[in-house]
Amino acid sequence: MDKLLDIENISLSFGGIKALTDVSFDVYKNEIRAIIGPNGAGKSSMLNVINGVYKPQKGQVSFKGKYWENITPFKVANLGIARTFQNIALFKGMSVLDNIMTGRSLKMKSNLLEQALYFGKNKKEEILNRTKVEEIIDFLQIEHIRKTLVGKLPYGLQKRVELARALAAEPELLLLDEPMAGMNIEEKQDMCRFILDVNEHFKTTIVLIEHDMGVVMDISDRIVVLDYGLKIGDGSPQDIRDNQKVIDAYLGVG
Amino acid sequence: MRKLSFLSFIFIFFLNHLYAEDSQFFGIAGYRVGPYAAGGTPFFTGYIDYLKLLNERDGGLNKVNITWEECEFEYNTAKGLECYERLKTRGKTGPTAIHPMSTGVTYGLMDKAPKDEIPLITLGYGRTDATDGRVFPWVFPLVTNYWSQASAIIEFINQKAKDGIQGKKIVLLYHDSAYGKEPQNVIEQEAKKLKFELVKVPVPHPGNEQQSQWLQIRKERPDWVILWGWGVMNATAIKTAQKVGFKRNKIVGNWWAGSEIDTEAAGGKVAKGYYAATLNLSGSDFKVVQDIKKYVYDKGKGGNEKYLGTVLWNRGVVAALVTVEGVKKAQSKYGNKVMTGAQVRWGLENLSLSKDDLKKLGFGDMVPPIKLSCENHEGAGLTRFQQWDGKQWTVASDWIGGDKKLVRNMIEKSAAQYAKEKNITPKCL
Amino acid sequence: MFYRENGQFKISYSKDQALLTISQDKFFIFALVAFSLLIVPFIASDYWLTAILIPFLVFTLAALGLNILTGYAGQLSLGTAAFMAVGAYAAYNFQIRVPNIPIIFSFIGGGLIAAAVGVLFGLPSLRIRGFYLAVATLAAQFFIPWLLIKVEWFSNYNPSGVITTPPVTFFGFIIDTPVSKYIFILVIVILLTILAKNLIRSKIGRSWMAVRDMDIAAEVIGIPIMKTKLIAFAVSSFYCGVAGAVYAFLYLGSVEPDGFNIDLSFRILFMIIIGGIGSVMGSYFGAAFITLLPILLENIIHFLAVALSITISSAVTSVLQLLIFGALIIFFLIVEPHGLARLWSILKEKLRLWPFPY
Amino acid sequence: MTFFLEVLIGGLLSGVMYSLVALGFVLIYKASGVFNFAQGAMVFFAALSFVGIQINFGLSFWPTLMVVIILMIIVGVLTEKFVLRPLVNQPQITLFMATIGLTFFLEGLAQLVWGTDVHPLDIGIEDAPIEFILDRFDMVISAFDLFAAIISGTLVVSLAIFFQVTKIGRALRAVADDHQAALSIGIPLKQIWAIVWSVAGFVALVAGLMWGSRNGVQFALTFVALKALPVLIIGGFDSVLGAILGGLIIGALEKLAEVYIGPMLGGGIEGWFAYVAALLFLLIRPEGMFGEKKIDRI
Repeated sequence: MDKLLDIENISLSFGGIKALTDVSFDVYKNEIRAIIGPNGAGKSSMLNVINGVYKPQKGQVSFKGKYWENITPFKVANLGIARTFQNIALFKGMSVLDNIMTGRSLKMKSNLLEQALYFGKNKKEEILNRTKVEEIIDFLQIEHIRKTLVGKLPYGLQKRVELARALAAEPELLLLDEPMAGMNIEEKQDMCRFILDVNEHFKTTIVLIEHDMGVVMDISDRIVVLDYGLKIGDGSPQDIRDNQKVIDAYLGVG
Repeated sequence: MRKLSFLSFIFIFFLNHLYAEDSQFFGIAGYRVGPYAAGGTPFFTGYIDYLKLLNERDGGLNKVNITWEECEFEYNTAKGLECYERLKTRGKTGPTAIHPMSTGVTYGLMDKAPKDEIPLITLGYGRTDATDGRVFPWVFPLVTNYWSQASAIIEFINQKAKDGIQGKKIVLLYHDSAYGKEPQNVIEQEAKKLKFELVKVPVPHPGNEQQSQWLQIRKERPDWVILWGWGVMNATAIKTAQKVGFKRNKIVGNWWAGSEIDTEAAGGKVAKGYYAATLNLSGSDFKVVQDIKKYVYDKGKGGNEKYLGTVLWNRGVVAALVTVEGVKKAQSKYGNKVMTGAQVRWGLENLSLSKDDLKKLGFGDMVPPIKLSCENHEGAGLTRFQQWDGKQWTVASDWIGGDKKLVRNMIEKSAAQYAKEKNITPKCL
Repeated sequence: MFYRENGQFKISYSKDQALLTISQDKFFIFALVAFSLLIVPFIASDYWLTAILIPFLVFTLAALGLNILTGYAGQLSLGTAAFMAVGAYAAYNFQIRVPNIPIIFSFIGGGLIAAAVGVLFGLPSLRIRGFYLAVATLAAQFFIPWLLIKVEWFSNYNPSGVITTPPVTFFGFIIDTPVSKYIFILVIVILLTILAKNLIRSKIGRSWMAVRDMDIAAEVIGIPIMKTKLIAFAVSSFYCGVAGAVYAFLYLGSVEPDGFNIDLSFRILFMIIIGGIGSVMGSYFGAAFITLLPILLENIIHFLAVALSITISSAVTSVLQLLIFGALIIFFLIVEPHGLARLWSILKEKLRLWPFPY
Repeated sequence: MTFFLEVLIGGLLSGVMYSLVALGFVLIYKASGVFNFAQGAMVFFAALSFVGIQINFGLSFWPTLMVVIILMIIVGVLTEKFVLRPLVNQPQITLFMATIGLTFFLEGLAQLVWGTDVHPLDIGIEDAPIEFILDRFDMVISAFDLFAAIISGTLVVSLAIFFQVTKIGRALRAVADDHQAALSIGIPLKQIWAIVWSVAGFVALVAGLMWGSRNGVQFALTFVALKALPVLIIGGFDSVLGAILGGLIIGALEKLAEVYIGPMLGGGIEGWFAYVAALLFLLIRPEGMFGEKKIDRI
C-alpha cells in the first residue's frame, strides 16, 4: 500500500485559539479514511488545511510524495482533490445540472471566444462533459431533479448533489465533511452505499468526517480520532473501539 | 410592456389632433422639475407669458393664432430628445423653432434639427461656433454667444479695474465640464493680449462644496474672480467667497450665474456688490412687462406673477421675442399664414431689430439691437453687466462688445473643424 | 394549454442544451425578432423609432452588460456610464484617427478598450466585496469623465471636450435615417444578446454564477476566482463600451463627458434590478420599464387632463409621474421581489396549466 | 504653514458636514441592513419642507422645526409600514431597490407640495471668518463651520448615548446583530425600524438645514448623498463613530489633495479623489476602519 496523502505535524491556530496541534497521519491509496472526534475537535479545520483554505502555521502536507508550498484551493483542485462541505456549499442560484457541470470546469479548455460563439470545440466540449455528468447523475440516481434549482431541494438530496459535483471532477482523493449529518436512516443507507460504490467503482480514495459511529466503524478502513486539536487515536475500527483515550473523549471523562 | 407602449401610442396619436386647427404652433421642451428647475421655471414662464400676450393683445401673429405645448424633460438629455421628437409630430408645421435650454440636448439636436428642418435657437448657450451660419444654417446662438460674453467680461473688468486690467491677476473659477471649458481659449488669448495673469480653478460638479477652491483663491489673492458657474455652484461660490472674506464686488459672474436664484440662494445680502453679465436686463418697468401684466396677469391668465421682471423671466420673454420676430419676418416674405420651419429659418437669418423696432415692441433697451446674416447667426454679440444691491439687480454698465475680431477668428476656425469632421461644405442656404 | 412542453422529447444533449428548448419559445422569439426587424420599421413613426425604440435598445445593451457583471458574476457596479464613455470616446478616436476604418471595427475597438479599463477597475474586486466594491466602480465613474475633459487629445482638441461623431456608413450605406439606425442597432443588440446567452450557458457563465453564489466553494472545485471575476468585468465593460459607442454615434450624434454622469449609471442599475438580476430577458424588461413607463404615465395623465378638460401644467404632470413611478417600483417589488423577469416566468407557468388552476 | 493648517482645518470642518449625511445612512444600515438610497432625497425633502412651512405659514424657526420633525417621523413610520414591512426577509438588493422607489416618491412629493424654487435658509449664524482668528493668525475659520461641527458633535454623542443607554438602543443593537434572534426574544422589530427611520429622518433634517443654509435649499441637496459614500466606505456602513472619523479623514484628504496635488493634474480632482482614497484604504484594510476581520468558516 503506497501513501497518497501524508499529513506531517500540522499546527493551526486562529489568533489565540489552537485548532490543531501537531497532528500527523497518512492516507493510503484507495482506502476509506475517517476522521472522527467530538465537536470542535478540529476535524473540518483539518480538511480545510488539506485543500488549502487554511494555511497551517506549522507542518506540511504532501500529496503523492510531493510537498506543496503556498498552496491555494484552486491548485489543490488541479491536483485532483475534491471535497464536500459540512454545511452544504452548493450554488443556490443554479440548477442541479449546472452545479454538477461546474465540477467539470478543470476539464474544459475552450477559450472565451469559442464559448461566446458556442460553436465547434466549445459545443463538443459541452456535450462531452454533459455526457460524463449524466453518468454521475445516473450513478447517484438524481435524474428526476436535473433541472431544479438546488435551493429548492430537500437537505438529503442537496448533500447528494454536492457529492455529485465533487465526483464530476473525477478526483483521486475525495474529502467528505459529514456527508450524512442530519439525514434519516434511509438517506444514510443510500449515502453509505454511494460512498462505498465510489470507492470501489471509481477507485477513489476517500477521507471522511462523520459523527455517526456506527457508519464510520462499518465503512472505513482506518480512523483518525481528534480531540481538542490533538490526535488521540489512529488505526483500524477495531483498535479505535478498544482505545481508552477515545472512549474517555467520547464519554467526556478525563 | 409592449402592450402598454401601444396604449401610449394611442394617446400620443389622440393628442396630435389637438393642434390641428390653423395656428402657429410653438413646441417647448422645458424643465420645471428636477435639478435645474429653479432656473427653468421662470424662463419658460416668461416665454409662454409673451406668447399669451400676443394672443391677448394682437390676436396672434398677424392674425395667425398662436398655440403651444410644453414638454417637461427635467434637464435629462434622453428625455429632452424624446420631447423634441414628440413636439416634432405636433402642430400643423411642427414646433416652429426649438430652444433646447440644455447643453446635452443642444448637442443631441445638432444633427437632427437640420434634417427635420427645425431651427434651433440657443439663446446664450450651446455651441459658440454655431455662430457661423454657413456651417450651422439651422442653429442660432442668438443675441450673444459664450465667447463674446467672455471677451466682454474681460473688457468690463478692464473698465472697472483701477488703471486697467494690465498686470492684474484674474482667477477663472469654472464648472469643470464642457460648459466650463467653453470660455477658456478666449480668456487665455485675452490674457496674452492684455497682459494680465490668469489662474484657472475648476470646480467639480455639482460644486456644492468649494472650500479648497476658495482657499486657493485666497492664497492667490487675485484682483478679480470670474465665476463661470452653473446651478448650485453659483450660490455656493458667493457664500464661500464671504467665508474666506473675498470681496463680492470683485467677482464677475457669467449670465448663468447672474440671476436672482443665485444671489438669493446665497442669502440676498451676502451677495451684495456681486457683478454678473447678462444678455437681457432685468426689471419690470419695460412696456412689454407692463403689457403682460395688463393683458395676461390682470386677466388671471398669467403663469406666476412673482417672476415678473426677474432676469430669467425676462430672458424667457426675449427668447419668445426673437422666435416670434423670426416668424413675423418670414411672414413678411411668405405671407401672413402659418410658417414652416424652413420659412422661420429664413426669417431668423434675415432678422433685424433696430433700437426703434425694440422700442416699438416695448422692449426698450432690455436687449441690444439685433441684426443677423448668413455668416453671423449671433445678431448682437453685446453683453451688459448688472450688480446685485442686496435686493435686486441694478445696471452697472452699457452694452459691451469685447474683442469682436478675436472671437470671430476663433469661431471660424472651430466651425471649420466641425465642418471637416461632419464633412459639410460651408455655404449659405 | 397554450404552453405545453409535454411530448417534446429531446433525443440529444445538444438539443437539450439549445438556447430555446421549447417550441413555443422558439416560435415566440422568432416571431418577435421577425416583427421588430421586418414589421416595426414600416409601422413605427419617427417618433417611436428615434425617441423610444433606439434609446430603449441602447439602454438594453448597457443593461445587458451590467447584468453580466452584477447579475451573473455578483459584482455590484455603479460605473456603467463611465465604461460607456470610454467606449464612445475610444470608438470616436478610432474613427477619426484610423483612416477609413469600418464603423463596426471602431465599435468593437471601443468595446475592447472599455474592457481593458473595466479590468483595471475590476482589480480591487479581488479583495473587496459587496457595497464596498461599488466604491471602486464609483471611482471609475468620477475619474473617467474628469480625464476625458482634462486630456484634450481624447476629444480631438475640441475647445469644450465635446466629441462630434462623423457620419456612420456601413458597406457604403449611410446610416442616418431613423429606420436605418434602428435596424443597425437592433441587429447589434440581437447579436450581442445571443453571444451573452452563449457565454452564460457555457463554462464561464457557470463559473460566474458559482463565484456569485459561493466563491470559496467555487475555488475548491477548481474555478479560478480572480480570472473569473476579471473576465466578468472585461465582458461587461465590453458590452457597456459598445453601448456607449452606439449611444454617441447613432443616438446623440455629439456628446460631452458629462453626458455619461452617475445618473446614467444609476438608471441602468435600476433597469437590471427592476427587470431582473441575473436574467438576460430582465435587461430588456428593465430597459423598457425605465424608458417607457415615465412616457406612458405622462401621456396617461396628459390624456386624462384633456379628457376631463382640466389644465395640468407639464411640471405637475411630470412631478406626478415621478410620484407614481416611485410608488410603482415599490409596488412591483412587494408583488414580485425578483423583478419583471420572474413575473414573466410565473406567467409562463400559469399558461402551461391554463385553463386549470394546477 | 498657516495655509496648510487653514486647508487642513477647513477640510476637517467640511468633513463634519459629510459625516452629518453619512450618519443617516449608518443608522438605517445598522438597524435594517438596508443601504438607504433615499437618504439624499430625505435631506432634500426635510429642508424643502422646512423652508416651505416657514414661508407659507410664516412660522418662526422653532415651531417649524417641531412640525418638520413630526413630519419626518410620519415619513419614517409610513416607510416602515408600506415599504419595509411588506418586504421583510427579502434580500438586501430588493430593499435597496425599494429605497430607490422611495427616492423618486419623496423627490416628487416635495416638489409637488413646495414647488421647485430655490429658497435661502438663514439659521442665524453667518458663514463668515471669525474676526479674531483672522487677525491673530491670518487664518480663515468660518463661524458657521464651527457651529456645524458642534451640532453634529452633539448629535453623534447623543445618538451614541441613545444607543448605549436606552432600552430601544439595546434592542436596536440586538436587531442589528440578528433579526431572527431579536424577534425570538420578543423585540418588536417593526417599532424599532419605525423609530430608526424616524431618527434617520431627523438626522436628514439637521443635515438639510446645515447644507441648505450653506447652498440654499434646492434640488442639489440630493447630491450631498454622494459626498457621504466614500465616508461610509472608510468608516464602515454600520459604525456611527466611523461615519464621523471617516468624514473628517475624507474632508481633510480631499481638500489637501485639491490644493496640493490638484494643480499638477489640472485641478478638479476633488470629485474623484475621495473615492480613490477610499479605494486605496480598502485595499489595505478590506474590512473597513472598525469592522473586524472575519474568517470564512466552511
